[in-house]
Amino acid sequence: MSFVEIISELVLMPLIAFVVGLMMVLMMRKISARLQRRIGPPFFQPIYDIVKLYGKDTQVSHGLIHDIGIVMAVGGYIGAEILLPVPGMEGIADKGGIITLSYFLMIPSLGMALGVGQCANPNGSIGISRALTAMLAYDIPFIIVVFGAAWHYESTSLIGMIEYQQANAWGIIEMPFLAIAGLFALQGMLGKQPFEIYIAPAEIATGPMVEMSGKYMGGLFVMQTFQLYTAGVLYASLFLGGGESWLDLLPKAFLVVAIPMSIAFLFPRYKTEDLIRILWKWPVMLALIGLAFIL
Amino acid sequence: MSLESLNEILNKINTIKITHKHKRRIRVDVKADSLTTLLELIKGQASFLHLSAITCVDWIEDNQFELVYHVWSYEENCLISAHTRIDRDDAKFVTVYDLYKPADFFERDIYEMYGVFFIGSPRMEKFILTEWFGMPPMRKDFDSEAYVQETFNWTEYNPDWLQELSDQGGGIAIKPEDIRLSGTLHNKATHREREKAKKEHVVGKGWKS
Amino acid sequence: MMKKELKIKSNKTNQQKQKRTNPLANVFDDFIDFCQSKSLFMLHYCTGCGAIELPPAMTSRFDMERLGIQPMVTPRQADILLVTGYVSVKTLKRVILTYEQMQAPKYVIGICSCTVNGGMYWQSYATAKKLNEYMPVDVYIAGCMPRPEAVLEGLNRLKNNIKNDRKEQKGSAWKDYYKNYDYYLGNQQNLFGKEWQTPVDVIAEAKLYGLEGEGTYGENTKKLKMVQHPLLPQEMKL
Amino acid sequence: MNHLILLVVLPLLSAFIIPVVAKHSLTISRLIGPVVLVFILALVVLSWNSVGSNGFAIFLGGFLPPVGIVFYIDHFSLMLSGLIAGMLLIVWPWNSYVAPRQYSLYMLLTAASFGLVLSADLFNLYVFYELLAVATYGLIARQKNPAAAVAALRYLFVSATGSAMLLLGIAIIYTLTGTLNIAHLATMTDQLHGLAGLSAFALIVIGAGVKAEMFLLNTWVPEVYSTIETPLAALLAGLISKLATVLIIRVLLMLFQQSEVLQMLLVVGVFGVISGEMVAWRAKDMLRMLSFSSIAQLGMIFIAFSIAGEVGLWIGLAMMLHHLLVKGGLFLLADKMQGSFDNLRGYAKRSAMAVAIFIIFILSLLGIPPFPGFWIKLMLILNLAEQNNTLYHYAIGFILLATVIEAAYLFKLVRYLFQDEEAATIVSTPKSLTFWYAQIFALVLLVSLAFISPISNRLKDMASQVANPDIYINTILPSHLSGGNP
Amino acid sequence: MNLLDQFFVIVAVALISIAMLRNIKVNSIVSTLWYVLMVVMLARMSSVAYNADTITSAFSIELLGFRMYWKFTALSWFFSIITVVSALASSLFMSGDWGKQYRQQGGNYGLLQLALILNVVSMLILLASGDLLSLFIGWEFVSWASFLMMVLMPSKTAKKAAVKYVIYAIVGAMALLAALAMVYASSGSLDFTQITDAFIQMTDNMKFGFVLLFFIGFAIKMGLLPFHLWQAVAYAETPGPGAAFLGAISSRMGLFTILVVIVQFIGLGNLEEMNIALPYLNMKSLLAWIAALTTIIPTYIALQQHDAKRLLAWHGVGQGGYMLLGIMMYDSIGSAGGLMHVLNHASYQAALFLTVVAVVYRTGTSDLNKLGGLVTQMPLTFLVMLIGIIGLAGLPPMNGFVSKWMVYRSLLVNGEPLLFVAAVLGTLGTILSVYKLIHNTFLGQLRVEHQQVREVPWSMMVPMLGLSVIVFITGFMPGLILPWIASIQETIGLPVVTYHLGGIEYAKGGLDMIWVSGILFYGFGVGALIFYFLGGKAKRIHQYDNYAGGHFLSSEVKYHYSNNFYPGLMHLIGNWYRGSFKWMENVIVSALSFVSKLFENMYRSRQPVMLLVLVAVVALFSIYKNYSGAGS
Repeated sequence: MSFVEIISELVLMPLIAFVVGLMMVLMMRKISARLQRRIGPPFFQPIYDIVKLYGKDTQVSHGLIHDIGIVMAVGGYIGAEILLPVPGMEGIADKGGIITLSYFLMIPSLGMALGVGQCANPNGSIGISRALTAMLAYDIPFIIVVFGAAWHYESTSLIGMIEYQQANAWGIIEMPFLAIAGLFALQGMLGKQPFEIYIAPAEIATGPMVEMSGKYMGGLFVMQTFQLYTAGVLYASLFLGGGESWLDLLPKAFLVVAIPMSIAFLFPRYKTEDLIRILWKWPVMLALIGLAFIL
Repeated sequence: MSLESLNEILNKINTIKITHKHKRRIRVDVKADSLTTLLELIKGQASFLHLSAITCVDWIEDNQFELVYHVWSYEENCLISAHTRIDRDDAKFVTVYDLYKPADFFERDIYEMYGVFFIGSPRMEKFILTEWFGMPPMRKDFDSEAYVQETFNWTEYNPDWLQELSDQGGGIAIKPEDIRLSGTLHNKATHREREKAKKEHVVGKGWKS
Repeated sequence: MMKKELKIKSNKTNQQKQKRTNPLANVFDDFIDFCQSKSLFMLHYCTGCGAIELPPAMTSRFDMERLGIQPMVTPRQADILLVTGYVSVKTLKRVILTYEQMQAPKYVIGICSCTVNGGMYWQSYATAKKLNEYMPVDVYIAGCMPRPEAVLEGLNRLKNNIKNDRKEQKGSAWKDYYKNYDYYLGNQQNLFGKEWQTPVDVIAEAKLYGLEGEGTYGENTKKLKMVQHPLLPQEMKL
Repeated sequence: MNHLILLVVLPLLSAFIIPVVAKHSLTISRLIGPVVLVFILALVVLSWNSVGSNGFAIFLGGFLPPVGIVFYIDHFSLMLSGLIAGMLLIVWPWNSYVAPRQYSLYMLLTAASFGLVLSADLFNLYVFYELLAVATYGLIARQKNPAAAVAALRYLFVSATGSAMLLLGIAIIYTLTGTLNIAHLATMTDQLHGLAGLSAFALIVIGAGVKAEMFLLNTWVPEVYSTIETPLAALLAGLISKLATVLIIRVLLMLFQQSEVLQMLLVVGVFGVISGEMVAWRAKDMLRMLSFSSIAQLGMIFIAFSIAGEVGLWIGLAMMLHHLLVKGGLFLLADKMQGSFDNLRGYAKRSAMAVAIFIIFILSLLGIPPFPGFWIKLMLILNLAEQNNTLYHYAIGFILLATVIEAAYLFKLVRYLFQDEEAATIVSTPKSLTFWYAQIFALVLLVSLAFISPISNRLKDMASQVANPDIYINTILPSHLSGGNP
Repeated sequence: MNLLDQFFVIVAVALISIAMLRNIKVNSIVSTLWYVLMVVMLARMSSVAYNADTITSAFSIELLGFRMYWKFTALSWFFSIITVVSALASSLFMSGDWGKQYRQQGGNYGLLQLALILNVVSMLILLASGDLLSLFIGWEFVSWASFLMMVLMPSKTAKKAAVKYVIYAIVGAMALLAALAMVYASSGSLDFTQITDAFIQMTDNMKFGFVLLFFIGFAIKMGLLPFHLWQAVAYAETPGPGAAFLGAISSRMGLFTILVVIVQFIGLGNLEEMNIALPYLNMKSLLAWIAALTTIIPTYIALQQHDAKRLLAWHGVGQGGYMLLGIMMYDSIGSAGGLMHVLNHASYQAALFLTVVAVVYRTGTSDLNKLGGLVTQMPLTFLVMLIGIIGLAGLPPMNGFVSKWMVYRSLLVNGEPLLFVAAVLGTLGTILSVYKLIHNTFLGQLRVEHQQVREVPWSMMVPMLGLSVIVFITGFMPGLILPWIASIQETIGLPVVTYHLGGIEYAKGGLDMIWVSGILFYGFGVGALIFYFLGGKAKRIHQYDNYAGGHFLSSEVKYHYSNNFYPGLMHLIGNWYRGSFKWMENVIVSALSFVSKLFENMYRSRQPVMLLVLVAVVALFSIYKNYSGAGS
């Protein structure tokens, strides 16, 4: 791998993720608007939001850790994007595997949790407490799914998994149960209804975001773009055969994100304990059945 | 419990005046010193366990405050309203907190709104009007309007279209006595007359609890 | 609580924002202004009955989101403070705190007549009358209550103000709060007493962002200094 | 070599002389006992080397066995004699002004102990056993504590019944064989290995087991030990119980060395261990705890002896010595640290030394390396494991379980000792002689650590002497009776 | 005199000199120097670690027919270096101001140092043991040395916990003794090599007993399920740095012995052949399941704790499970992960304990409900704790990630989905609980009484920072440690791992920590660029300037969320905390006390004579019965 390649991957991969993520955010809001029979935001609304937030004249910081939290949240995702193989750019991604990636995805949460903690706002802490609890809930099915996929593809490298699928059949065909369980986990991972108790705007004032202003909030918006992108591409790589080209990958990724979004806005939200209960019951059961089929 | 026996209990108070407004509403007028006795009697002997409210009426002409204790019985489904009057200048009364715990809030409220001090009530302090240091606002000698005039400014809103409208003789017809709004339309004479009619009282000053 | 006629010392707020010499920077500023006008997060402080007109404005009938306006729940995230209805003295304190906790550029919209001059509560001793005595108000939407169309009209006007900020010298009312802090503080003190203060250090903010004006300091801020609890942030100590 | 007869004679004499002398001079009467004991101790030490590896016999009055009274002396009995003398010196009531009668009781006890160790004749053994019992009745009954009187009565009843059974057993043996000389009996063991012989053995074991704190026969132990004064308890627990054990062992080794009998001993030992430790676990005061623990230790010794052959014997001997040292030391220490656990709260602050010694003792008792107790327990367990009988393997489990329980209660006490609350209702006793002795015991224990190998070799030698009936028979019996063996 | 002998002489002299010195300053300096010297000596012996050599001490003891000798293998060396370095950190930590405060509060500083060195010495004796007997003796030394450390705390709970520990330790020792007896019974010797022979000769049932006895003995020390109850409280209730030392390494002695006895000499292959019930469950997988449950249950008990020390101590118990789990996978990568986790865990656990002790030093409490917002007052301590919790939670780029990654990878390769889920469940619980730790201590609102708290002095800071540097460096370049691991695997007969400086080479997905860390730091760098160069400057504000729904915050308003940090989770799983193991413990105690009551009643019997007679009659009758039966 040449130096130029490395540099281009390092720069391009997060950038692409950001742009695609912006579109996914737009899509998400459009879906919600359409489902509510609204027109929804204009095309550039996600950019307006982010530019506006970064362009705020004043913003408050509760201390260094508050800042570092945002840096970790965004930076962790940027790292994760690099580890996520996409068509044409899989050089660096080869250095990590699915395990590394799933641990990478915890770093933004940890960073955000630290930053929110420093804000000294109990609403934020409650939000973090719920978010971590939710993580505990959706990670169990997710990890079974990851295990099943890795076992089935006989590889922990995402590239290897994609290659396997492109050579054989898509994961969703060979492992339908795991794929459905993965969708459940995805819903939780994206923190969308019915699993968005940790945001709970009316109750705990958007939880972790309560003290975020200006570019802090902007950072979180950027993080959201990355989050959607990661979810879409990761799921597509695990079950939908990744993509040989961008034209192949992007529709899959958008589709993957669109499914939870369409479901999300039809639901109210679960309480924390119900959230755990439901995520530990159905997806885990499905995942275990799926696992039993492939083992 | 029959009505007779209730009457019997109530009649144990010497100076009582009982008015049956309805089979479920009894008005009782007692002297101030026998009110607590009455409440004790009806709570202890006639199951009037629930103090619904304490209200206060300012009888400024008589220079008296009227305190009304509304006591409800769940067994009789009957409300007794015990009326009593206290001196307005020396507005103090004894608390019924020992009999009815909720009296705490009602008494605080009355203290704040009328300035009636309840001796022995656990928390005679600010309740809702935390920044209010003037006269208790529900007293009849407190002129809210005057207070507002002296405290707040008004938004001047005299747009051209309104001016035009009134020049054309249009607009909304407002009777002179109803024109009380601030600024240009304010009828100061009316206000002054009213002020004279009331007792001399400087709003927000000289009043102490 | 005697009425005091406080005067705004300098009313030059709008003239102060000058065009930058670098044309590129100018374009950049314009772009940000544009985005700001296109993306407004509002905090609706439901003080009174006017709040009932917001749900129709937000939902499918009028759909605020197509204008880029979204509801937000904390002042930190919000750009617009919607004061929807009468403001009692006690509420006013919270409104002020909330306003101070918002991050600039921030805009206030007073909805209903009550925020203009007390509305139907005009003679109530407990209701504040003129909201812009206590904080700079960008737009008043009068009416009891104003229809959602009126609300949207108000919001649109605000958007235009923001967009044309530099050109038409509008939409920067929030700077007034820093530049004439003494005036607003004086009014607040009149109403709430001498001990009045919020945990927000407005003066330090003005200093940090260069928003000080002639009216930032005055006798009222001096009074404030005497009663104020320390508000220095905790810094890392080694 | 016949001067070793003085071991029995001198104390016996002095026991009778003391009251007489006391009428003239109290001081002299008080001195007689210690002097005699020191003399005996010296005698034992001096004659150690002259006793060969085969031991020798003293025929009293020139009558030869099986008719005459015979004392058999080897290293084992000499060691026990030395221990008796030393132990008595230690528990001798130096400080307290007691009646001369008590001195004579002590001397009587001494004489009986020596006799028990040395006699090679069942009847003599019985006589000395009774003498011992009588002396102990007296000593216990002389306690000022009223509870001690009750305990003594209980002890008297049990012990007397036991003695009766012992006598019955001996009588049966005499009826069967017509002789009571152990060596002589040992030559005709086949006559004893029948229903009657075994019954006799059972009776003897039960009789002696009373004093040896054998399971089910030891119901007197806690009452007595926890009420009498601690030096005496140290004597009883440390020494007398061992003497009774020795009696059983002698009879066992010489006459009834059969695997069933050994297994019976094992079972009794296991029950002793378990019951002792368990009840000690419930104990709420020091002396009671120690006495139950002592029962358990005796059980352990029985388990050791139940291993056939020299190995079991030398481990048992080592255990006996260790127990003598440790339990004796603990009882001596308990003189200072008496009473219920509550009274001992925060004792570590009052006397760190005492607590340190206490911990050393209990660590050794539990068998924590590198203390001597560990090596003994290790050898016991390893040798039990080597047996081909599952019963022995189960015994390991019980021993280990008992050790855990032992640790539980001992360290519960340690926790009390280190608790920093203000309690200390009992007045701290002045530095007493017993405490010094306890320190010396601890020192001996620690020093012995460096000599584990020589000590164990000595014990092995001793064991091989004791375990070999032929030596015994050949030494005691005239050759015509010993069945022609050389 | 070879290097090992020299090393032991140094250790002995260190022990004596530390025991003699009473002056706090001299003692601190001397003890620190000794530990440094020990590290140097170990470094000189590094051929053991790199080339899988063995150094046998010239010193040996012949006793009662046993020969005890001592030797150093790669395994011993690995554990020794961890021991000595943790001791160095703890000793350094306590040598300055902490020691002074400890003394002022009535503690005996000299005794604490002595206890520390005693622990080190006894551990080294154990680690160097050359046969089963010396292993047992070293084992007991370790137990009692840590007991000494535990009783130094004056609190009642500490004493209770220590006594509980003693009982557990004795149970373990006794199990071990029984296993020793089994070895001896079959071979008459206590050499390590006899274990294998003895094992092969045994019947199936005996094999189970044998392995279980050894395992119980070792598991108790390591706090594996179901013997986990003693450890956390006992370690938490130990004076400051002592807790750090014990928490870091003491219980890992159990793992060492498991490695020596069960892995090296009994052999995991043999365990695999011991089927228990189904073809799925053999002895090895049973142990693996025990390990997996050990990762889960104590971790979730830790989640419930509100005392920082206990929380960490419970995690110490839980992390032990990962080590065993990795080793039980019986492949190169899993066992390497398990072994490496020992070092990793020691480094971050010591660092974490020290930070908690530092917080206690300044604030006087480790109650998580009474702390908060200390990050501005003690930023470096916060940094160390942050690094520590990232390590403990097993997130990149700290070393905890590397070892956990290997364990996961191995579970994946071996196709153990349930174990994998169990391990992940443990990790998730750890993340939840460590966030609670750092949040409640350092983040959130600063309490009024802690406004004047300052950073701890450098004497305490240096060891903490040193440890966190180890946590990072070994995470960034695991290849520094992996040669040692490879030698160990060679020594104890496990498949040897292939490594490079950045991590592991493995078919279909290895790990290169240099790349991973590089990407992460690149991400952070870009994040920082975005954050600091886009957008205006931020204003630092006071913590009372905070959104509270319009409420005015002041020092009277407690605006902090710490008690019952995960209510939703506890609402669901709170009922699952039934204290079953405590209940089992109580059941055993009650059963014993019932039996003992029976015996006691026997001893209290009113009719001792009748009992005696009864015994005699029964005895005689049974003899009669036997004989008549035999006769007929």
